[in-house]
Amino acid sequence: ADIKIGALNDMTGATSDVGKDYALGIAEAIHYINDTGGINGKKIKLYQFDYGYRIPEALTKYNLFKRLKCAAILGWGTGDTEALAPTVAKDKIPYVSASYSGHLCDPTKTPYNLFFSTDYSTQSRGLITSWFDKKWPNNPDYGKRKPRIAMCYMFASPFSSSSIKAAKDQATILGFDIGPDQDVSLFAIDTKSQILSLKEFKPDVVLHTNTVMSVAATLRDAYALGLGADNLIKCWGFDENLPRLAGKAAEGAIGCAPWAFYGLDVKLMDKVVEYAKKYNPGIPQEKRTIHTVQAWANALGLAEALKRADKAGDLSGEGILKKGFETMKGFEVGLGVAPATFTPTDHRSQSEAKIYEYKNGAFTLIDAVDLKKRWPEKWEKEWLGW
Amino acid sequence: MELFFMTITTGIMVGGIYALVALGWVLIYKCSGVLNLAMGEMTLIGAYVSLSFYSMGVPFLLALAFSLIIGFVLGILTERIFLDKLIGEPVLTVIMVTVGLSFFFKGTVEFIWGTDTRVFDPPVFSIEPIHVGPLIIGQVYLWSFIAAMILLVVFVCFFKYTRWGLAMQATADDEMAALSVGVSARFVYATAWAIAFMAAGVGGTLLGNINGLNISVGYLGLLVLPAVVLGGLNSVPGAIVGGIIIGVLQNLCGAYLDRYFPGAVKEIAPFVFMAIFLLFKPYGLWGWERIERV
Amino acid sequence: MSEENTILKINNIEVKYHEVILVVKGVSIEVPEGGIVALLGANGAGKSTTLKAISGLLKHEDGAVTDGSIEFMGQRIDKLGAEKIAKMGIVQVIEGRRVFEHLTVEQNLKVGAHMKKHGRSIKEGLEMVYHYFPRLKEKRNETAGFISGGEQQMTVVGRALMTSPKLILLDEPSMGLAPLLIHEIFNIIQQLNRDEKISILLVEQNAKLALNVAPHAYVMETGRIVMDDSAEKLRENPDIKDFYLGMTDFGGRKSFRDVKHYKRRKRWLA
Amino acid sequence: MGNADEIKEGEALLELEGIHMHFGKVAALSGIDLTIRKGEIHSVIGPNGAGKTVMMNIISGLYRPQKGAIRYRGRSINSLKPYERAKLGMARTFQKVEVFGGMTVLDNIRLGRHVHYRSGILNGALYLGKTKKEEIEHRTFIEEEIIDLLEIEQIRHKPVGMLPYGLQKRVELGRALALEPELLILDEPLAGLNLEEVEDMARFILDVNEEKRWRVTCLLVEHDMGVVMDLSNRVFVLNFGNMIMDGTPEEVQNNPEVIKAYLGEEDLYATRA
Amino acid sequence: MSTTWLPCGVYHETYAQDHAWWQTKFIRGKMVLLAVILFFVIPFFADSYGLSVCNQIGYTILGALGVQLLIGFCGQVTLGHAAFLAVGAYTSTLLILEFPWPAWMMQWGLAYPASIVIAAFVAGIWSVLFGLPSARVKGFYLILTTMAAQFITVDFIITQYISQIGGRGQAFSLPPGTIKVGPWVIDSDLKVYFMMLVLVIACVVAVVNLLRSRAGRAWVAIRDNDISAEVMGINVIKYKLLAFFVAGAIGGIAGAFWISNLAAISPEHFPWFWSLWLVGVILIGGVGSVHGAIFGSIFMVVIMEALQLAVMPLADTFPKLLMDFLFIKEAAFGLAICIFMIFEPNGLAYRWWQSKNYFNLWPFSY
Ligand SMILES: Nc1ncnc2c1ncn2[C@@H]1O[C@H](COP(=O)(O)OP(=O)(O)OP(=O)(O)O)[C@@H](O)[C@H]1O
Ligand SMILES: Nc1ncnc2c1ncn2[C@@H]1O[C@H](COP(=O)(O)OP(=O)(O)OP(=O)(O)O)[C@@H](O)[C@H]1O
Ligand SMILES: CC(C)C[C@H](N)C(=O)O
Ligand SMILES: [Mg+2]
Ligand SMILES: [Mg+2]
Repeated sequence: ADIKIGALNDMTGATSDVGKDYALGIAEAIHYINDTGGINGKKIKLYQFDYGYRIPEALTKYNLFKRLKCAAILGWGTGDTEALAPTVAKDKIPYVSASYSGHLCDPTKTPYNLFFSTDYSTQSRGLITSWFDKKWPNNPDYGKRKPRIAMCYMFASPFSSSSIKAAKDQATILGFDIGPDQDVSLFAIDTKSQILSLKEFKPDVVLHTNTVMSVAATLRDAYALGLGADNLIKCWGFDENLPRLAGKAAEGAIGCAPWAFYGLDVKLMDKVVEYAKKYNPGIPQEKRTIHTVQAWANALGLAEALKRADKAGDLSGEGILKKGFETMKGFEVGLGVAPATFTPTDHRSQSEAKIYEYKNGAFTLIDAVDLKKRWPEKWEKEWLGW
Repeated sequence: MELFFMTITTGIMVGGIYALVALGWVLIYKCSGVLNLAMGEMTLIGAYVSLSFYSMGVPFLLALAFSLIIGFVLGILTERIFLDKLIGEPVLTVIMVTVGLSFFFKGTVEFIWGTDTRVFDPPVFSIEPIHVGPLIIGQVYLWSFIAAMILLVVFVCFFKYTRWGLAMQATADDEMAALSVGVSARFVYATAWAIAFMAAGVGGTLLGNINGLNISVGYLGLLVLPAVVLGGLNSVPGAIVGGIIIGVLQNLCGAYLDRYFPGAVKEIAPFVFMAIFLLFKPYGLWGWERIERV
Repeated sequence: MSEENTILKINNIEVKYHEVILVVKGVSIEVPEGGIVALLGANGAGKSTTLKAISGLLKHEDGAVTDGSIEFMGQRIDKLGAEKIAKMGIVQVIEGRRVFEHLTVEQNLKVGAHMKKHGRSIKEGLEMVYHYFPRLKEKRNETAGFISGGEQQMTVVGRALMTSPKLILLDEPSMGLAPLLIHEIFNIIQQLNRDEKISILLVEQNAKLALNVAPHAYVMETGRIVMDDSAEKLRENPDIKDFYLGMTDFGGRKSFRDVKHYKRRKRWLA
Repeated sequence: MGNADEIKEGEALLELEGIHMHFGKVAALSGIDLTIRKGEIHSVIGPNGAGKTVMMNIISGLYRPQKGAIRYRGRSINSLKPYERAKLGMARTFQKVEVFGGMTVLDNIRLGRHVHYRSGILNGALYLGKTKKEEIEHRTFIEEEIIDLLEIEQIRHKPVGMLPYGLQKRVELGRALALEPELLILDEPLAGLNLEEVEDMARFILDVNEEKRWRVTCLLVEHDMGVVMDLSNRVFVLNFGNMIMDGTPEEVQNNPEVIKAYLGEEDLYATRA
Repeated sequence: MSTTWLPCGVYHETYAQDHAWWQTKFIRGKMVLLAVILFFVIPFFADSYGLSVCNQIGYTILGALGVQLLIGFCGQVTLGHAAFLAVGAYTSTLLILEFPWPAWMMQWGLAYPASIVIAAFVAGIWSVLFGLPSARVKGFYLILTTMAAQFITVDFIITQYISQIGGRGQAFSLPPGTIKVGPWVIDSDLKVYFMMLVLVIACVVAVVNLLRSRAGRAWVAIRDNDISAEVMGINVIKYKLLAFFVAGAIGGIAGAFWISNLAAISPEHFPWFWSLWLVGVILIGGVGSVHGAIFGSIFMVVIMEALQLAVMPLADTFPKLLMDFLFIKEAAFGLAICIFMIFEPNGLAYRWWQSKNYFNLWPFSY
C-alpha cells in the first residue's frame, strides 16, 4: 500500500516568488525517494495543492487531506501552519512545514509541527549577533554610540512578524537602539514612504523578514533614496533571485541560509540537480534556487522519519512522531543542513545560524553563530517557542 | 520638511497616473452609468503587453504605442462581445459583467505572464534620481507624470470638441430617448471602452516602470474609485483632480500616519477620507446631482 | 390607400413583453406618404407599445414583435435596431416627457440634431424649434430636469423636430399642456405636415383635436384595432361620440358633475 | 392623525402667506397668498412653468420656501418634514406618476396606509398575532373602501410598473386616499387620460370630496378647463410666480387677463370635447 | 417582478387566505417535500464532502440575504457586506475564546448560541454605523462608503489590531471541540449542516415576513421612489438604517455560524472579493427576490465546486500544469459569469417567475 502525503504549496500567492521553486523541489524530492526504494519498499503517493498562501484555502485543503487519510503533510506558510497547529495536534498528523517559525518548536504547544532548518527566531538572533561582531566594529561611530537597528516586515503576516520579538530581544541583549518598525507588505513594490520615514532614524542596519520580492523592492528604494544602512535578511528573502531583482542594491546584503545554495558541491546536491533537470527540463537551471534545496531537506527528513516509524511498525501519526522524528539525534539530511535533533521537549532541530554575504556576484559564508553554545541557559530555558 | 516636500511631489507625480486611469474609468461611467470593476485588470493587460514588447527589444515608446493599439482593439472587442448585448439591461447586471471580466482578464494575465514581479530591464528611465533643490525626484516619476498629462489633454479634447461628448451624456441620462433620436449607444460605449482600455494600459505601463510589475498593480483599478468619487463620478476634470489629490493623500498618510496607526493606512486612507468627504459633498466635487423633482 | 404612397405599413403585428404578456394582438396600420393618421384608444390599449414596436425601442423594455411585419418605405424594419430606424427617418416622441435631465434645454435639442453632420442645419433647426416654442428660448440654458412639466413636453417635441424626420410618431403630445399651448401644438403638427412634408402617426387622448387634424384614424381596444375610418365618419359614430368626444345624444356637452355613478362601459366585441 | 383640534366646514385648513421661492435666478413663486377652506375643491391653474407644481411641493414639504409662512389648521408647519406632514393628514399625487413600480397595486395602496400601521420590526419578522391581525384589518379597509371605489379589482396583484399610464394614475390616487387624508393635493390627475377615464377620475374626486365617509378637501392642479370649471368651488390663477386672481369659476372664466394669459380666445371647453 | 398570478380557477374567499404562507395545496405539497429532502434525504445520503458543499451554500445564502435586502429591496448598493460577516465571526470567536462564561452556560453549551445572538447585534450596529452616510449619499456614491466599511473593518481594524490579540497578526485557531451547542459538540459536517438548516430557514422566514409587513413595504418603496415614499409618510432615513441593521445582523449570524465550520478564522476569510461575490450571487439569482438569493447561492457554489473537481484529477500530476489550471479556472469562472449575465440578465429568479406565470396562467396565458 502506498503512503499518502499531502503537500500544501504556494505557487500563485503572496509568497509564490519563493514558493514555486519550493513546490517543484517537493515533487522532485518525492520522485527521488520513490526511485530509491521509497519507505522501506512502500511508495509515497503525493497530493500536492496550491493554496495561494491563503489561510481559508489551506483549511479546506487540510480537510481534503484528512478525507484522503494522508499520513503526513508537507506544509508551507506560517499563517496557515500556526492556524492549523492545534487542529493538527488533535488529529495527530505530523506536519512538516516550510514555516520555520520559532513558535512551532515547543512540543507542549505544537507537538506535531516539525521542520529541518534553523528557526526564524534563531536566524534573526544569529544575523544580528553576527553583524554586531563583524560589521559594527568597522563603523566610524563604533564605541561612540549605540548601534541603531530598524526592522521592515509585514505586520499582518505571521510569517514576517514571527521572529520580530526574538530579534528585538536579541538587539536589547546586545545593546542596540531599536527604531520604528516599518510595515512592508509581502506584495510591496513601492516602499518609498517607509524608507523616507526610516531616513529620519538613520539606522546602521535594517532587518528584513519578508520574502525576496518585497525585500528586493525595499533594497531598491533604500538605494535610490540613499538610506545607506546594512541589510540583514531572513532566509526566505535571501536567495539567488535577490541580485536579479535588486541589482546594485543587493551588494553587501547579509542573510541567513541554513542550507547550501543551489548547485553547490554538498552531499546529495548532485541528485537535486539531476532530478531538477529530469523532471523540469523546461525550467532553466539558473532559475532554480536554494528553495528547491529547502524542499528536499524537509522531504528527505520526513521520509527518514517515516522509515524509522515503519521499521518500528507504527505508521500512525503518533508513531511517526514518537518512533520517527523524536528518535533523530544528530541526523544528517545532507544538502549542507546542520545535523537535526528532535527531543520530546524541544523541536528546534538545530541551533546554528549560517550567515552569508552577497559580494561582487557571489554568496560567501562569513560566519556561523551557534546560539546554544553562546547563550546556553537562555537557549534552554527562555527561547523555546517564540 | 524634506520628507514633506518629497511626499508631496511623489504624490503629485503618481497622482498623474491615477488621473489617467480614473479618466478612462469616468468615460465608461459617464456614458453608460456603469462602474467598471475590471479597470484594474485592464491596467494589468496594457502594462504586460508593453512590457513583453519591451523585453523583446522593441523601443519603449513603440512598445507603448503597441499597447495603446492593442488596448483599443481589446476595448472594442470587449464592448462588442460582452457589453453590447446588455444595452438596456439593469446597470447592476452590467457591473456584474465587469466583475466577471475582471476575473477573466486576471486569470488570463496570470496564465500568460505568471504571478511573479517583472521589471523593465534595462530600466527605461535611469534609476539615478534628479535633484531639484532639496527634492529628489526619480526620473520615472517625472516622465510618467508628463506622459500622463499629455494623454489627458488629448482625451479631454476629443470629448470637448466632438459631438460624441454630448451624445455620451445624453445616453447616460436616458438611453431609450437617446436611441429614439438616433444616437448609437453601441458606438458610444465602444469608444468609451476603447479609450478606457488605452488609458488603463498607459497608466499600468508607467506604474510598472516605477517599481516593477505584478498582479498587485491591478490594485490601481480599485484606487481610482476614491479618485473618481472625489471628482464626481461623471466629471472628467473631476477625475484628473481627484487622481492627483488621492496620490498626494496616499503618500502623506504613508509618510505621517503610519507611525500612529501601524499597518496598511496607505491603502485604506483614500477610502476613509472619501467616505467622510462624501458626507459633505454627496456628489463629489463636480458630479451630476440626482434630480429630485416631482 | 394604394400601395405606392404608403410610407409606413404594419401588417398584423403581435407584441409580447417578457415573452409572456401579449399586449398587441394582430394590429395593422397604414400611414400614407405625407399624411396624418391618428391612433385613438383607451389606456392600456397598446398604443404606445405599437409605436415602440415601430421605432424599435421595444427591445429596450424586454418586449418583442413576435409576429407580423413592419415596413417603412417598402423596407422591413421590425428586426432593425432603434438607432438604425431613427437614421432611416422615423422618430418617436416617447410618452412621459423623457428629457435628458442633466443637460440644458439647448443641449437637449442639439442631441436631437446628432445625426446631422454640419453645424448650419443645426442652427436652422434650433431657430425653427424656438420659433415654434418661444418659451423654450427663455429656458434654453436651464437644466432640463428642473423645468416645468409642460416645458419638458415642449423640449421633447422640439428634440424630435431637430432630427428632421420623414415620419414622426407622436405619443400624446398635448399631455399636460395649457389650453393655449395645446392649440399651438396642433397647429404646429399641421404646419409640419404641410410645410415640411412630414408624415405623422399621432397617438392622442384628446380625440376631438386629433380628429380635427387627422383625416384618418384608427381606434384601438385591448391590443386590437376595432375601428378604422375617416375622421368625418368616426365623428358621427355614436360610440366614438360617447366615449371619445363626450357628447350627449343631443350633441351638447354634459357637465362632469352629471356623470353617472355607475358608468356603463361599452366594449367592442373584437 | 392628530385631529385633536377638529375644525369645521369652511374654516381655513391650509394657509400660504407671502410665499417666495426662487431657484438661482429663476423666481418660481413671488409672494403667494392662498387659503384653502375645509371641504372645498380648490383649483390652481396657470400656464406651463407658472409655478403650480412648485407650490404643491412647498405645501407637501419637498421644497423649503425662502420666505413666507405655511399654516395647517392654524399651526405653522414650515419646519415639518414631508413625512411629518403626511402624518398630519396631507396626501398627494404627482404630475409625472410617481408610483412604486416594483410593487403590486395592493402593496402600493397598503403603503399609503403606512402611517396607520403600528406593528414594529420584531413583530413583523415573526408575523404572528399583532401584525397578522393588523394586516388583515387594513386589507379589509383597502378592499372595501379604495379598490371598490376606484374599480381596480382585477389588477390588484399586478406590479404597477407594468400597468398602462392611466391605471397608474388611478393607483396613485388610491395610494393617496389610503392615507385617509384630510387634505388631498392632486397635481394634474387627468393629464394623459382619455375622456372616459377623465370622467371616472372626476367622479372619484367628487365622491371623496362630497361623501360623508371621506369629506376630503382637495387642492387640484389641472389644465383641463372642463373639469376645473365643473368641479371647483374656487379657482386660483397663477402666472409665472404671481397670482392673477382667486375666485369662483365664473369670475375666472370672464377675467380677460386670465383669458389672455392662459385660456386663449377660443371656447373654454375646446380642449375637451 | 414581485408577484405571480394565481393558477387559473383558483380564488380566495378570505383575505387571511390571501395572506397565508402557501397559497395552494400544490405549494404546500412542494414545501413538505422540500423539508423531507432537506432534513432526511440529504443528511443520510450525502457524504461529508457533499454536506460541506451544502454548508457552503447555506453560508452563502445567509450572507446573500443581507445583500439582497439592501440592494434588492432597499436599493442601497453595498460592496462591503463581508465586513459585517467578519464582525459577526470575530465577535463570536472572541466571545468563545476569551470571554469568561459562567460555568453553567459552558456546561449547557449555551455560550456559542449566546455569542451568535450578540454577534448579530454587534454586526447590526456596526452596519448601521456605516449606513449613516446613506442619509445623504445616494446611488453609486454609496458604494464607496460601503467599501470603506470593508477596508476599515477587515483590512484595518481586524487585520492590524484584533488579530494582534494573540501577540502577532495571526489567525484564531478553533480546533474541533471548541464549539458546543447544547449537548452537541459541533465537530462534523453533519452537525454543522443541521445548524445551517435551522439558521437559514429561520432567517429566510424572518426576511420574507418582514418583506410582507410594514418595514418591508417601506424598504421597497424607498427603493422604487424615495421622494414619494417620504411624502407618503415614511421616515426614509430611519428605514434605510433599519435595513442596514437587519442586513448587518443577518450577516453577523452568517459569520458567527461559519466559524463552527472552520478550524481557524483569519481576515482572509472576509476579503473584499467576498463582498463582490455576494453581490454576484444575488445578481445571478435575481435582484429583488428572496428566491434569488437562494438560487444564486446554489448556482455559484456549485459552479465553483465543479471547477474545483475539474482540477482535482490533475492534483498529483505536474504542479506547473496544476498552477496554470488554477488561472484557467479563474478565467473560466469570470467568463461563466459574463455569459450567464448576458443570457440571463435578470437572474434565475426571473426565469423562475416567468415560467411559473406561464404555467399558472396556462392554458389562457394571454
Ligand atoms: N414593460 C412592460 N412590461 C409588461 N407589460 C407592459 C409593459 N409596458 C406596457 N405593458 C402592458 O402593455 C399594455 C399596453 O401598454 P401601452 O402603454 O402600450 O398602453 P397605451 O395604449 O399606451 O396606454 P396609455 O394611453 O396609458 O399610454 C398595458 O396593459 C401594459 O400593462
Ligand atoms: N428644483 C428646481 N430647480 C430649479 N428650477 C425649478 C425647480 N423646480 C421648478 N423650477 C422652475 O420653476 C418654474 C415653475 O415650475 P413648475 O413645475 O411649478 O411649473 P408648473 O406650473 O407646474 O407648470 P406645468 O403646468 O407645466 O407643470 C419652472 O420654470 C422651473 O424652471
Ligand atoms: C512566506 C513564505 C516564504 C512561506 C514561509 N515558509 C512562511 O513561513 O510563511
Ligand atoms: Mg401610452
Ligand atoms: Mg406642474
